[in-house]
Amino acid sequence: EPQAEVLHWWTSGGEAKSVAVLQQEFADNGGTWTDMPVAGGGGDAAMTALRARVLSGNAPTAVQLKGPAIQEWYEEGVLADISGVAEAEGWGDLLPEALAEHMKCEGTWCAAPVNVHRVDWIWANADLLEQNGIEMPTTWDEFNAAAEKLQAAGVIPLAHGGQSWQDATVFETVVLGLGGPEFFRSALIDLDPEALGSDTMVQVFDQMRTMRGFVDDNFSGRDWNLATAMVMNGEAAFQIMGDWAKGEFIAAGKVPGEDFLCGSTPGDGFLYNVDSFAMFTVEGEDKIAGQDLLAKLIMGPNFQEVFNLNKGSIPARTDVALDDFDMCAQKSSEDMTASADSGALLPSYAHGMALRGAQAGAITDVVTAHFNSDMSSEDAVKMLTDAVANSM
Amino acid sequence: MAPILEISKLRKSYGSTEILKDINVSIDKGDFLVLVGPSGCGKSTLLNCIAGLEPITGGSILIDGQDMTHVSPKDRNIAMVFQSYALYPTMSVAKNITFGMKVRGVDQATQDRKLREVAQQLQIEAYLNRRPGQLSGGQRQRVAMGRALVRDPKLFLFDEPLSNLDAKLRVEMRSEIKKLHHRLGASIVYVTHDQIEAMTLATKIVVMKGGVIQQIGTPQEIYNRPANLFVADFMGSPAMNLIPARVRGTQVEIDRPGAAPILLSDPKVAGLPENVILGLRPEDIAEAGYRAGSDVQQAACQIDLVEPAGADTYVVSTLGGKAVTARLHTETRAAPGESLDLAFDLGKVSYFEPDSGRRLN
Amino acid sequence: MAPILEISKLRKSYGSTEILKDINVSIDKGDFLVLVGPSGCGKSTLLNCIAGLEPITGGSILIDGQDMTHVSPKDRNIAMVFQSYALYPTMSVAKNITFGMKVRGVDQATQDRKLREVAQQLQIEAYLNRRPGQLSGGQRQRVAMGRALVRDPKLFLFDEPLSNLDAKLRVEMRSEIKKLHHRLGASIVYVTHDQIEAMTLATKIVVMKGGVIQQIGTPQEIYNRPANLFVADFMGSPAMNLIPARVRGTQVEIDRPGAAPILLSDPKVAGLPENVILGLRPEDIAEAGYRAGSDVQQAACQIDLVEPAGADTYVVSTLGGKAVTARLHTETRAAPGESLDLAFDLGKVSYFEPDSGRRLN
Amino acid sequence: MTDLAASATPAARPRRGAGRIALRWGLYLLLCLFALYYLLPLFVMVTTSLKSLDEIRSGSLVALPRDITFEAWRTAWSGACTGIQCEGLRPYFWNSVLLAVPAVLISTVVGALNGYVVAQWRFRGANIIFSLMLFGCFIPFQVVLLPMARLLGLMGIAGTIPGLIFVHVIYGIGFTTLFFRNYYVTIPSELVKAAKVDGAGFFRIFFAIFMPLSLPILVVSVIWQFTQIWNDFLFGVSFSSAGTQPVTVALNNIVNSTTGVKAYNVDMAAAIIAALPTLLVYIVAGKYFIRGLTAGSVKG
Amino acid sequence: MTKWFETHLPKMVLAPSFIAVLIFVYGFIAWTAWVSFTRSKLLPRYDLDGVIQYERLFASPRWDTAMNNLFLFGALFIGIAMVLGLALAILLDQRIRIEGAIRTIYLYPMALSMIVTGTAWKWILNPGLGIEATVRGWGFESFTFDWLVNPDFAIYTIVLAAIWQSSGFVMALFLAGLRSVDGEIIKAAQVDGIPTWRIYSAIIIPSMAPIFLSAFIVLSHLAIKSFDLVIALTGGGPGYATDLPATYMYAMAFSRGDIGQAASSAMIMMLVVFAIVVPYLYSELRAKND
Ligand SMILES: Nc1ncnc2c1ncn2[C@@H]1O[C@H](COP(=O)(O)OP(=O)(O)OP(=O)(O)O)[C@@H](O)[C@H]1O
Ligand SMILES: Nc1ncnc2c1ncn2[C@@H]1O[C@H](COP(=O)(O)OP(=O)(O)OP(=O)(O)O)[C@@H](O)[C@H]1O
Ligand SMILES: [Mg+2]
Ligand SMILES: [Mg+2]
Repeated sequence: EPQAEVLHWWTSGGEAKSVAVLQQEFADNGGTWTDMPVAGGGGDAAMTALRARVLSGNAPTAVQLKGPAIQEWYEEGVLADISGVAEAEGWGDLLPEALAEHMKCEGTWCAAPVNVHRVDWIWANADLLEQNGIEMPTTWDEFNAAAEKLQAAGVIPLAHGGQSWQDATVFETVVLGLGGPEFFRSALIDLDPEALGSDTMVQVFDQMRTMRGFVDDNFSGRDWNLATAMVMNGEAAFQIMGDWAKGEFIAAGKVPGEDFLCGSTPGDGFLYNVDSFAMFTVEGEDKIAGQDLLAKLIMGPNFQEVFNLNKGSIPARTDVALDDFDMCAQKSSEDMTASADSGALLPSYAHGMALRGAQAGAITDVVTAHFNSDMSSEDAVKMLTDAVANSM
Repeated sequence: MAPILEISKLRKSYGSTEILKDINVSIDKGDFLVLVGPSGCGKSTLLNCIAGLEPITGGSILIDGQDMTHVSPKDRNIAMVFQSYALYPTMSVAKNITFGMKVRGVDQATQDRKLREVAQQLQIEAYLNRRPGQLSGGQRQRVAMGRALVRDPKLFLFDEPLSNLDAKLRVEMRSEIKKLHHRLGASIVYVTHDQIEAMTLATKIVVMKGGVIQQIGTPQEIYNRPANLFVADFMGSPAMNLIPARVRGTQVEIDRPGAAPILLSDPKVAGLPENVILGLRPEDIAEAGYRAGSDVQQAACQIDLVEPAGADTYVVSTLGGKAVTARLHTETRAAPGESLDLAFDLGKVSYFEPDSGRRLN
Repeated sequence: MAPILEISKLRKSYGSTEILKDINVSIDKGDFLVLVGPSGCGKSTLLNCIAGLEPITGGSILIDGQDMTHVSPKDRNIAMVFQSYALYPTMSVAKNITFGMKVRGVDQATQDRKLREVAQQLQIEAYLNRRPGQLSGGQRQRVAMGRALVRDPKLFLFDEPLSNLDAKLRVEMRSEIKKLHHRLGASIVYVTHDQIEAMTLATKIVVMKGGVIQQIGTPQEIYNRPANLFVADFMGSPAMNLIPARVRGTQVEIDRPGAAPILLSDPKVAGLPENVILGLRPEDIAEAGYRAGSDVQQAACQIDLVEPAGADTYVVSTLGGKAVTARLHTETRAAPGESLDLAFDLGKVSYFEPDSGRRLN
Repeated sequence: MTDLAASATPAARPRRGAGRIALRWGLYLLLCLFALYYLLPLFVMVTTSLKSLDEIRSGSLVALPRDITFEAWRTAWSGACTGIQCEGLRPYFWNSVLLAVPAVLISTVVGALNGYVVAQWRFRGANIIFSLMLFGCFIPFQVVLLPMARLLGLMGIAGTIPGLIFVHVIYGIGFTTLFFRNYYVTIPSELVKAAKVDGAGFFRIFFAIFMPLSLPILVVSVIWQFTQIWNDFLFGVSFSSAGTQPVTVALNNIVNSTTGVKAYNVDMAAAIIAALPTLLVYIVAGKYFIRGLTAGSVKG
Repeated sequence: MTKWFETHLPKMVLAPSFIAVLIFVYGFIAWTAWVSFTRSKLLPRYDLDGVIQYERLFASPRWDTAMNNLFLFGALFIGIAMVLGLALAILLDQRIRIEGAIRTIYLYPMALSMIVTGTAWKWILNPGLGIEATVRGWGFESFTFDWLVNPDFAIYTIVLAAIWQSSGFVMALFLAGLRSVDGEIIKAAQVDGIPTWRIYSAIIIPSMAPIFLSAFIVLSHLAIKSFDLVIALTGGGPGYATDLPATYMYAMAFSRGDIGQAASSAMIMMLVVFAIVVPYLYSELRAKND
């Protein structure tokens, strides 16, 4: 009988409901599911628990993991190989190339993807834009102009929460928008010192400084969903946030296109954030059976659809019909396909898809330090190159 | 001049047990009041009340004419030596002694001088840097004394301050206290169990029993004219002989075994009730021929016991059914079982009522 | 039979100060050893060492023939009364007293019986349910006594157990202790400052000074034949007169003011060095005519001071440059400034070497 | 005993007269001001837990609830979802109890014994050992997580409640030892001496003499340990597995939902529920702060 | 045999704790020291690689901030909490009628996990929601209290909340100490004419020196390990303005998978503790030894 103890940090609202779907399917297939949710800190707490359990020789069967962390854990020699399932199910064909790479460790499959979040979204309050005669901006200059107009009208232009990962989210969209996909790749994926120290990067920080002016003074420590609520309630006009923000709008009964607008942040490209499950090496037939079953179910079309409907993201596998999804999701899916072809489908650094923790953290430290002080852009760039070099 | 300390109708209870009952005492400036009484009779409690350390249940305490009921201990301007010493455990001996002065802002030079003075008086110079925990019992007691002696308060309260000192030191300390009293004209309330201390130091003695004052008077009054049986019995060592006797006109009749009752004539007994207790101190009963005077009368007594005690010899005889002790010189020829003529000094005699214990003459 | 307690070459230091120096004492079963000495001389420390409460620095302690160095206090089978009482603050008086028995597994009935007995002896029946904090000083001390008296140990150690009791109670307690000693044949080491206690209780007295034993002997030996000037001076109250004198053959010459030196003849002085200190107790100097005997010699002395003290009168004269006290009967006609014939009982005299203080005869 | 308590206070005498009264009132005023400072967050939490979500969004933070609802409390206790289970705090609550009670008892007893040894049965090196134990208080818990996990795995108690108890006891005894040692050094050594002569041994003296004297510090130690253990999150999340998670982990799960509408009222109610046992311990234990136990034991 | 047992009983009682401390504290410190010289990432590795981690640590501006914060926060927090705790204990010691209630009120913040009280504090300190908004609501339009969002002042909000949480416990500790002082000694001081405050400052407090040691250790422990508090109140922000070594270390070890770096920061933390606590400990235990 398949057994699975699942460590994850999807504890609330839609996420929990989606996990429940998975659990139900697991049970229907004769498995026993033990839930081990650890919320908080964007998975930090769960990672803490994970480390302790791996070291004590008591690893959970499946763990929510993503990005290069999967490969890092693999290098520690504690991940199980699920190539058997993957190949049987033909995952290679179902996933976009870029995504599939994230699920593989030295050629073998070691994780199962759940969804694709797009990070470079800009959300807007439709009424406010209309009242002030503003279109969704397509360049950062347009954005700045619109923001100034809104500010003059007494509206907070940008809803933002003062957590470093939110600063990083805005930062990476600006990098993508001002520098383009190539620059993004060399700066935030390859960590090319030249790109990091370039003038473009100075401009990026200038834009960050400008945007700091569009944020109200109470942003510090604000949760992202509170910022979303500000847009919803008409206190603020825009928010730059991944498509999980849509879940908030929907949950509040807002309709995309009518109450709120979604658009990609200025510039080309698509920043993705893929959630996935990794399987850890465990003892016992029933657990291994559980891992296989779980992997299969996660990539199953039913789960992919139901889960992503709840979560606001789009399915990882490309063959799921998107009829039930809203317009934002459909746009996201189209953009993904287009970007994948143009090579502009990029992993989000802010959400741990592009870089290992140490490097991503080093960049974030600089970004948030700059955003929360009156540091000059030149100093920030200098700091950035130093920090990245130091984090190697 | 108002008395320095005036206690009236003082009552003090712990819970439902009344410890002090209707205490009335007053002392004038320069008085040396000694409190005596059996263990547990409330002496320390009375001092605590005077110091303001225990809330009083009733009555009033006036110091220097001022009602002290709502005055806190620190404002009463008294110095006290505690029976339990109560030294500050973290301070050195020197600091224990000078701390009070320091707090009052006495300048350093004066502090040093006083400390030296007192340390010398008390013979504790060698220990000034020790902590109380490193001292012997007697040394601690002297430090406790020192703490009081450096002060110049309205009133000193001493609670058995010499009990842990050896005889020699005690004599020396006694004379230090006496000097202090004379030099400063200090007013002192002093608790002691030592009769000699009481007799030699006091200008006034208060005898207490069970929270009630039995007698107040000068040492001579207390010793020579005890107000009741309790005081008569309590003060003096060996104690006063208390002999049941019958009054026959102006004569007193005392039973003795194996012979007719002794008849002593004393004009003072005229008018006293028939049954009395006759009190006479051992030193007022001498061997016939060794004591002269108009009031001295003799009678032959059967000697039960002869106790040589260094400087004196005590002999015990049974009179009025009680063992009666007489203090004789060392060369006495008294021998147990024989009869001896004893001389009773009736000038010193006290009469008490057997039931109430009240003094009759 | 081995002595019950044998202390040899005992040394004890706190840090670098040596408190006890080469102590050698032994007592037999049934002995009553009284330790006396000035405050701070190391008496309590010695008791603590015997009890095993302080590690010793050198030497050995044997109880009942067994070396105690590595035996813990609880296995030494001793009972001790602490100078500072050390009552258990959270336990009632009754529990304080029975704790030791309970620990040793004495059955409840015996505990109750002993508790009742002791409480009665000590007159503390009324307080059995109180906490120590609710007792007077004397009551606490009696509880501390009680804690020892219920036990039946090899050895009792008492550290000034009666210092806070009134004279009456002290006499009673003294006799209780004496009874205990006789009844049980108990072996006792007893520290006291009270000379009478020492003299009446002891079978053996140890006089200490500064951590060194000065003399060990029976009370009579200590009193009559002090081993050195310190003991002579320390024991007895008022103290022994120590009069500088010169030996002239078989005569002793003592200076007196305004007259030729007194010459007393004493065959004992033959062979003594020229300068000696002559020791004579006040009671051995009497008014001429009041003391007879072959060794009594008279001399006229100038009287400086007359102090009537109840039962006696003390007169002070200057002899050999020192104030010398004589104890006279109360009817003496001595008056300050006049000359009086005093009788010196040379049978009781002690001679000391002025420098070393050593006894010479 | 209350009598003693009153009489030994420095300000024991009733003070009257205008100045005294003013002083007294000033004292009470000061105490109440501080009480306000301490109560403010609790006030916010309690009122929030009694409001509906709508009211929270619209109203002021410090306003009293318009209509009181206990819905949030019910949800927090038995309805709130963490992950896929919607059982509230209830099951985890018992895990915490099973964990905290033995851990507090063991660490307190061990600490009391250690403190007793170090304070009253000095042997050579005792102070060094004590210092080493003290310094152990400072080891950052993050440091111990990984090696501890390994050792727990080796000992076979990883992911179990006994394992958690073990961890808490190990890192608690430094503090309990500290508390007791520092309290016991102020107790006169004459008491130990007297008891030794009375024939009592090591444990007897401890239980009969020291334990009754220890009430105030026992209270402090229990309060500290109970709070630390009950509120611990890091060990709880690291060394538990599904089914043995303590209440703080559940609370964290309820509070830290990364998506969805934040139910502040439930969060607050959950927090208060999670803190109730600790509060209870404080109230009950607080009674045992009694004064003056050593009065009258020793002269000087 | 039994004799041996008895004389060594105290040591035997202490032994298990001592061994546990040796293994679980000093063993682990040694382990950490070792790991700090490696390039451990997600999980510890054991091949030594020089002092690279320390170089990285000292090159990190964030670590600088964290250490500066630690000293500022530690000094303020320990200082104020001690003084306040002692003051409250003394005030409460004045025969207060409602002592029980007030004591519990002062103490309760300890009971609440910072995970949530942090939220309440966040609200109260938030300029748009809490005190500032309320006071402005009363008509004082220019009132500002925006420490929480001001990078230069945010650390003081941490101090404020930390004191709020811990001073009650310090009070309890001191109260226990105050209540172990012998009443006779206080009486003696009163009669000696010592004013109440001097009785406290010169007699009672010195005799509580060991209790101060306890309080100091507890507070330093809290200061050094303050973690929940920062996470809940500011999340280390704005920026990383309120980072402390403990949060830095946690971030390195568990969010960033940089265990080598975390180990080196832990070692520095412990060195700091060592430098501060050991001299204090030495003087404190020394004084008791005479
Ligand atoms: N812990 C200690 N450290 C240093 N010296 C000490 C310590 N305890 C006692 N002493 C010293 O040792 C000497 C002897 O003390 P001990 O208590 O034995 O005297 P004692 O003869 O009992 O005196 P008393 O009659 O006054 O009680 C004293 O001078 C005392 O100051
Ligand atoms: N806190 C208390 N509660 C109840 N009774 C007490 C308390 N303190 C003292 N007593 C009782 O009050 C009585 C008087 O005590 P106090 O200390 O005044 O006696 P004392 O005359 O000084 O005796 P001693 O000569 O023994 O020192 C005693 O019987 C004692 O038991
Ligand atoms: Mg008394
Ligand atoms: Mg002594």
